[in-house]
Amino acid sequence: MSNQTYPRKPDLTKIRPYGDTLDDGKVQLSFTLPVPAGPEAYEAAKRLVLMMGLEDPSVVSMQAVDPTMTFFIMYGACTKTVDYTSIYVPRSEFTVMEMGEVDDLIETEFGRELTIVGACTGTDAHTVGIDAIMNMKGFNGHYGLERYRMINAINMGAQVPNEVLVARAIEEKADAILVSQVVTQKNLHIMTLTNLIEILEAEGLRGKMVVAVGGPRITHDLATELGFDAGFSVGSYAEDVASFVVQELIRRRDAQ
Amino acid sequence: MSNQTYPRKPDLTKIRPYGDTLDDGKVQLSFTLPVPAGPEAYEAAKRLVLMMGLEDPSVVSMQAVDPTMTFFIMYGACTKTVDYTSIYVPRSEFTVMEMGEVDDLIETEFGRELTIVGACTGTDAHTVGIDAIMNMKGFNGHYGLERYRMINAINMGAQVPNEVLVARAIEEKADAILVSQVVTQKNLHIMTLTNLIEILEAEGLRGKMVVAVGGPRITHDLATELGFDAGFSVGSYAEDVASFVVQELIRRRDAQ
Amino acid sequence: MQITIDTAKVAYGRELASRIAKPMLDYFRSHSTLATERAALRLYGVDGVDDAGVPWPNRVVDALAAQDKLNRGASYWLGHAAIATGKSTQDAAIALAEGQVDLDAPIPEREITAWADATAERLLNELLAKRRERKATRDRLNVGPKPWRYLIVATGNIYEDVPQAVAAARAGADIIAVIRSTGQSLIDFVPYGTTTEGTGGTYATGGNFKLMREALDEVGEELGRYIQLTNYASGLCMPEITALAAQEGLDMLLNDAMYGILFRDINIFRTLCDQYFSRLICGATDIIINTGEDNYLTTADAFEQGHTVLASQFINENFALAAGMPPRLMGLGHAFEMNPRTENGLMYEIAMAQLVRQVFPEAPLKYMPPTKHITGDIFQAHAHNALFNLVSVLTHQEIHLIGILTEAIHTPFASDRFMALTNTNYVFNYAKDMGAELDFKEDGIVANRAREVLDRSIELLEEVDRMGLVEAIGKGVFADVKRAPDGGKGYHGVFARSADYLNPFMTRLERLNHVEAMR
Amino acid sequence: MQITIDTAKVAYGRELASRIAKPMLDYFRSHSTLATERAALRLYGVDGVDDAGVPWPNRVVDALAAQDKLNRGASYWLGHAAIATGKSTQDAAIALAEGQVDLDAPIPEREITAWADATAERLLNELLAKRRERKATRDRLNVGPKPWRYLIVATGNIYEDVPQAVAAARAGADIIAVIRSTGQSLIDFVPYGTTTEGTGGTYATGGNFKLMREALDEVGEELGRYIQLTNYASGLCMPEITALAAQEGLDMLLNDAMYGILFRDINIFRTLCDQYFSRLICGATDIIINTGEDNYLTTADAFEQGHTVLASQFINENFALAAGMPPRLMGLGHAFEMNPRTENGLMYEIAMAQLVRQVFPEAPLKYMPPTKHITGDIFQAHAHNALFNLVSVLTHQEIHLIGILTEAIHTPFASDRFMALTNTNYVFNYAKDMGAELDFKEDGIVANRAREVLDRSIELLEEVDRMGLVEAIGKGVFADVKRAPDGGKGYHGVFARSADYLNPFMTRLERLNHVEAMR
Ligand code: B12
Ligand code: B12
Ligand SMILES: Cc1ncc(COP(=O)(O)O)c(C=O)c1O
Ligand SMILES: Cc1ncc(COP(=O)(O)O)c(C=O)c1O
Repeated sequence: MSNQTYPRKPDLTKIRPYGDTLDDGKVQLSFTLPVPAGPEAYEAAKRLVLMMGLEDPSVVSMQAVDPTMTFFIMYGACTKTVDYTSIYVPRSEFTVMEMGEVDDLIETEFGRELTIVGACTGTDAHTVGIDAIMNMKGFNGHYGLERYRMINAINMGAQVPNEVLVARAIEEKADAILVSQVVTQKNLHIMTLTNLIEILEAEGLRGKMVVAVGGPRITHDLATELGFDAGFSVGSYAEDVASFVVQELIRRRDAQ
Repeated sequence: MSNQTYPRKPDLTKIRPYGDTLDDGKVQLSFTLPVPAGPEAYEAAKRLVLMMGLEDPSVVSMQAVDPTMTFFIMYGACTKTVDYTSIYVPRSEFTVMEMGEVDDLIETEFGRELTIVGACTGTDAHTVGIDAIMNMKGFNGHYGLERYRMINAINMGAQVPNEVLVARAIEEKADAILVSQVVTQKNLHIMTLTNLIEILEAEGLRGKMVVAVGGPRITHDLATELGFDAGFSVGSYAEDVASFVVQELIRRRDAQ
Repeated sequence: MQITIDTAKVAYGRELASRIAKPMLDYFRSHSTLATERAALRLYGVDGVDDAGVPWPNRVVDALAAQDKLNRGASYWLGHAAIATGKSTQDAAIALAEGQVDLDAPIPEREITAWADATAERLLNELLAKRRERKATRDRLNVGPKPWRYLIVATGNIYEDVPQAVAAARAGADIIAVIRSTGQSLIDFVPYGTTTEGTGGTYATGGNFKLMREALDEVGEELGRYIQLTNYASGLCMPEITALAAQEGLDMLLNDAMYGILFRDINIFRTLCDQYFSRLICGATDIIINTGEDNYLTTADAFEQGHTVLASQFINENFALAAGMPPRLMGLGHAFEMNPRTENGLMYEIAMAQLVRQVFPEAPLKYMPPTKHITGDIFQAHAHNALFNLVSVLTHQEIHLIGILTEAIHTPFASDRFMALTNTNYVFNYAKDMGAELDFKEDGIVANRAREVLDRSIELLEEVDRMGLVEAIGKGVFADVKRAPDGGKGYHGVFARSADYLNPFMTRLERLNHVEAMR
Repeated sequence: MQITIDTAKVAYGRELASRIAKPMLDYFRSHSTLATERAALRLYGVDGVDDAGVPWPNRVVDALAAQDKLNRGASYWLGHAAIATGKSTQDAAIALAEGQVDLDAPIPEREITAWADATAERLLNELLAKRRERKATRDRLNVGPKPWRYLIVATGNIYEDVPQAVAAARAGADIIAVIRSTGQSLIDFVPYGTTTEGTGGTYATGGNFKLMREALDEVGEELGRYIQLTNYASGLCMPEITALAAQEGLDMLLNDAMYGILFRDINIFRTLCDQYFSRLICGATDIIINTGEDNYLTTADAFEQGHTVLASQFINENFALAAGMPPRLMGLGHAFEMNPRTENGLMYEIAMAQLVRQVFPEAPLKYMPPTKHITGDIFQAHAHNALFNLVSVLTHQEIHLIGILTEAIHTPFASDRFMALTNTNYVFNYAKDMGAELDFKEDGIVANRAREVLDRSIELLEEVDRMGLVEAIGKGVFADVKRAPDGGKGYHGVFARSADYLNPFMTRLERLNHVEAMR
């Protein structure tokens, strides 16, 4: 009954969400409106979704959270498309190496231990992320920086004021600073991170040390925008940042 | 530290989604893009959500469904608002009465049993909805039409062709026809429902019988648009449609 | 887990079921149907459609029926045509359909029988060899551990179904079911080729089966895990679809006359006859059947009517035994359909699942997820499915239909399937061995419920035995649905076999499955 | 459900814990802290802030510290000031803070003591009367059945928190917790009034407590169900917040020095001293404390370190007993934090939850939902939470912190709470009585795991007993976190009491709670 070729391929210059048919545009949404549940609320929800450029908005669930608020679950078909081929996301240019390779590279290139100071800064008390990167035992079976033969890893823990971190980095003649930021509410992390870069610049240290940041809501994009050399997120391990730091230090040395 | 008045009230002419702060606009979305998971897919998802008019799009989960598809869960802040005060949703104008009241009303107003023929039409095989309305035992403790003293309820079951339904309605001199539509894929229900109205009009019966439709994806709006007198959805019971039918029949009689 | 139940009662239930099935067995051994004859033709290799898209098996059978020749069996006339025309089977069939064969031409019956027999033997051996080959692949690659993760694809378009099925397999599915297009069970022919325009599902056709089978074989090799394929054989074309499934390498089939009767209003006699031939094929070609008792609980209340499921399983088991199927091929169906607002509902679900497990210890039970009480609240549906997953792994169910969070909304999106699998994989692993070391109080809610369901199912079987199956169905005993013996679709297609009726495939399958010995 | 555990081992664990706590008890009965003194002032009714927003209790205590007068106790000097100025307590305190009181003025010690004693007696009686009144309301309206549904609000703005808390109560919450603003535990004063600009939570202040309490009382009357209110008293202001909570009618408090030490880097001696006074207040005013052992499993692995939770609970129980608290006020904390990919993880979770249940049969256990392994996949989080809910109801936990599907993303939206409650309500009802009739094999995975955790916790307590609690914490025995005895925040605020130290509230509370008798 059909002569269709198999399988169908998406047009990458115009990608759309995919429900069960290519380009059907299907999107699921949920939100609360501050009005009582009822036909008018139902209609309001549909209009809102229409305004988002979704066709055939369909309310699949309307529940009263309380007499003044209504929770909606909806579906709609997105009419917008994205040109995937035009997207270029800059990445930190480095190759991920294993622990042994990193150590060997440090040894041959620098012939000395690198010092890396790390902390979870500001009022942020989440240590698990920075510990996962720095502590001996590491995370998910990936050893942390303390385990690296050629890295002197100093983990200052959490709630570390930027000033204290920078002072320590100076004292230890650090090659790199690593910070972790987990709490992002009210953009707390942006403030803390921006402040660190300002301090480093004021001290004339920004060019001298590699500075990287990580956390579940950090992207490489955001990090570089804020003046960091790299950003790391969920699923990164010690070898990622170690590889980056060494290769960046080599690059900078060679550039001189 | 604050002089805010309590509690804050939404501006009903400009309602927006409510996450945890009035007018924060927070919306949750999920969808799949037909591209491999990675930084470009991440960026594509953000751009798409931006195009929907949502600010601060944030990818909270990006998972590879398989090497060619990526599933996203996102949040964003909706900048659009809806004027809730301007929304007028037409409803079928009737008062919901209890079974006894309906029976009494039929008795005083018509002095005879009303005949109502019902079916789940077309290829749709879902009987539970129409049974909930028509069968003796009803649904969720609400008796069905068969139980009504003054209603002669004829439930033809499911998969009933429109022609067969109409023939039966003529034969029984029905006062009303009730149809149920559950399967809505590829707008099957629209086709089946439109066809019924066409048949009724061709037979010159449209004005003579009250015709209502129900089903989980039916709205009163849609029903009237398709030429029905009313539409019923999730959460309706026999007394709803019975009240409507009687009151509509009275209205029509009085209008003559 | 083990609940103390009276094994004598279970044995008594089986005895009642065999008494109930008996009159039907006699009936469908003396009757045949349009679909059964078409299935025989398909087994002979008759395939394809005419210019109007009508399948040749239909054309042949309809032509024979028009000439009142069908009660001798289509196989007989195919033999006649083959000898008369000297053409290939397919061309002989076409000639037969086109009225180009003189049915009164004097061809010795022995010659026809010989041709029909020999051809059936050769083709059946070829089919069984192909099935053995498939079994070897299955053994080599291995199927995943049980409960098997069963996922549906249902886009309506086989070309969309395939990549989605492959994605599901990669995410952990063990079984792929391609849901049929709405209403296919009511059409009295099997569409041909690959199809793209189904509603609510994709047409079951030989071409679609082949395409999906190839894709799953390929991804199975990639994954080092054999992916089973299933489809729907209930409805007016039950034995034909079974024949196609056997030919195209399917591993399972939804196959249940009771489902067709109750939920599709298919005539009782028609579909029970068809089911007999269909199950003969399944038994010989190692196809696991899935029965549809789970559906009862989508119309009737799961708490009130749980026992009707068990009673029907007893009957269904007996119909499968009558076709010589071993218990290991009986995917008896049941479901997790208790109202989520039921106090202690989880305990009743465990009781039911464990009871069925103990009553049918060898059957690869098919366990359906919650559907009826799933609403558009997809989040809550996911929580609901988590408990379903838990009960399945605790009570050692085998064919686990994965609950989909958008059940109340649409046939699943690729992402819905992905999320549902994530949920299932989590629970199956997180509670892997829990069933083995858990027990319930001897006189508690769970144990008492299991015993109550067993007792009530026995009572029901006694009642059905008293009035007869056909009358019981007429009274709405199962799923609150009533069906008249002469009502429903397809009754016109049932006919009495003549004394010289010929169907060599049936005869051989009966022999292979040791059905003769059982009479 | 009942797991066979050796009760002699449990008794031995308690004995070890009391040996471990002993040296600390002696320490904090001879020391006081800035916060303890401020709390005493608050109990005397000193409240409000100066023009710069600094609370008067801080101003008074800082002034006394600056003059090196604090080791006699702020209560003493407050008495001195009240008599010297003849003003109201509040005005006397202000005068004291402003340096307007001559501390060397010759006022007979007996007169001061008498004032301090009599005032404390009157105010304490008033406070206890208010608490009795509240208890009467609670008894009249009734709290919901256990496990109690505990939900957090955390907008940062009390005016947003209130309607959200009310909505949560209407949807079924039994307990409302207002999460504090990030970092409040590290500020050495309690902000004043109602506040709108917290991050990650809303400041704990007397004004905010009052506003929320009123709203919950109101909705409680509407619903005919008493809604409990809780907040956080760990951190540098532990006893002060406790005083405010008692005054403003809170029902529970997160209160755990161990949490402060390990997760907030608060000095060991500081917070243990503070905790003593804090728990004296809780014991007398019927406030259920919640301890924070659950947090250990957010840093350390739940499978590896489950025993550290139990060991710490033994110690925490002992510290509560030392302040005269009855077991019914000890909301010992633990959590469902096993990696969801752990094979049979659910069995380990059941083992742990049931073990804690059996070791502390009278304690209103606080059970934390999965948090650490929750990811941005909110759907999967909901499934994960469903199993958490199940374990809670099976093992009869009491203070059930409802797992939120957006745990990895943001503090909960109104809708997140609604969905989480829907999930919880479903599971609690669906498995209501299942715990009562379920049992696990004597030598199975569950029973063995429970016994293993008990054994390892005893070994750990033995080790801590050998080296002493302070040194054990220094070695990182709990939650993989190491803290030095002289490190951490607030150490400067600890001082030795002088021989003539006066704190009539403490003395009276010790008497009320029968602490003296226990020495
Ligand atoms: C554990 C936990 C805690 C523990 C922290 C214990 C500890 N010592 O760390 C405790 C209980 C103390 C806690 C307290 C609070 N928490 Co908390 N917590 C969490 C939780 C459950 C898990 C975080 C975690 O450990 N993840 C595991 C680690 C391994 O992942 P990760 O941090 O992302 O790290 C990985 C990568 O991001 C990356 N990475 C991270 N840092 C770095 C640095 C570098 C250099 C590199 C290269 C890589 C890297 O590598 C790591 C490994 O792959 C999350 C919720 C969740 N499920 O995510 C909430 C969460 C982070 N907490 C939250 C909040 C609000 C708080 C509080 C402020 C609540 C309050 N008001 O009291 C408090 C106070 C904390 C404070 N002042 O900062 C919010 C944050 C919301 C937001 N986005 O702003 C969350 C999301 C919970 C929620 N929904 O409310 N929390
Ligand atoms: C039960 C069920 C079945 C049973 C039906 C049994 C029977 N005899 O009815 C069986 C198993 C047979 C079945 C089969 C199929 N089903 Co079905 N089924 C469902 C299920 C699980 C529940 C429906 C139900 O009974 N709801 C309970 C009743 C009481 O609710 P209701 O119909 O909404 O009725 C209420 C109101 O809507 C209203 N109402 C309804 N009708 C009327 C009429 C009037 C006049 C009035 C006043 C009010 C009214 O009042 C009722 C009471 O309040 C839904 C999923 C779900 N959870 O919703 C899928 C669902 C409806 N099925 C679906 C599909 C696709 C099928 C199949 C086509 C699948 C296939 N390809 O094989 C088949 C074939 C059916 C066909 N040809 O129509 C889809 C439909 C998708 C869509 N939107 O198009 C659903 C949503 C599942 C899914 N996600 O795929 N199904
Ligand atoms: C046994 C059985 N056969 C067939 C089907 C599919 O139905 P149809 O193809 O008739 O829509 C089902 C659906 O649940 C079933 O359970
Ligand atoms: C015992 C205890 N106290 C206090 C808190 C809150 O911490 P803070 O207010 O220090 O952020 C927690 C959080 O989990 C806790 O468990």
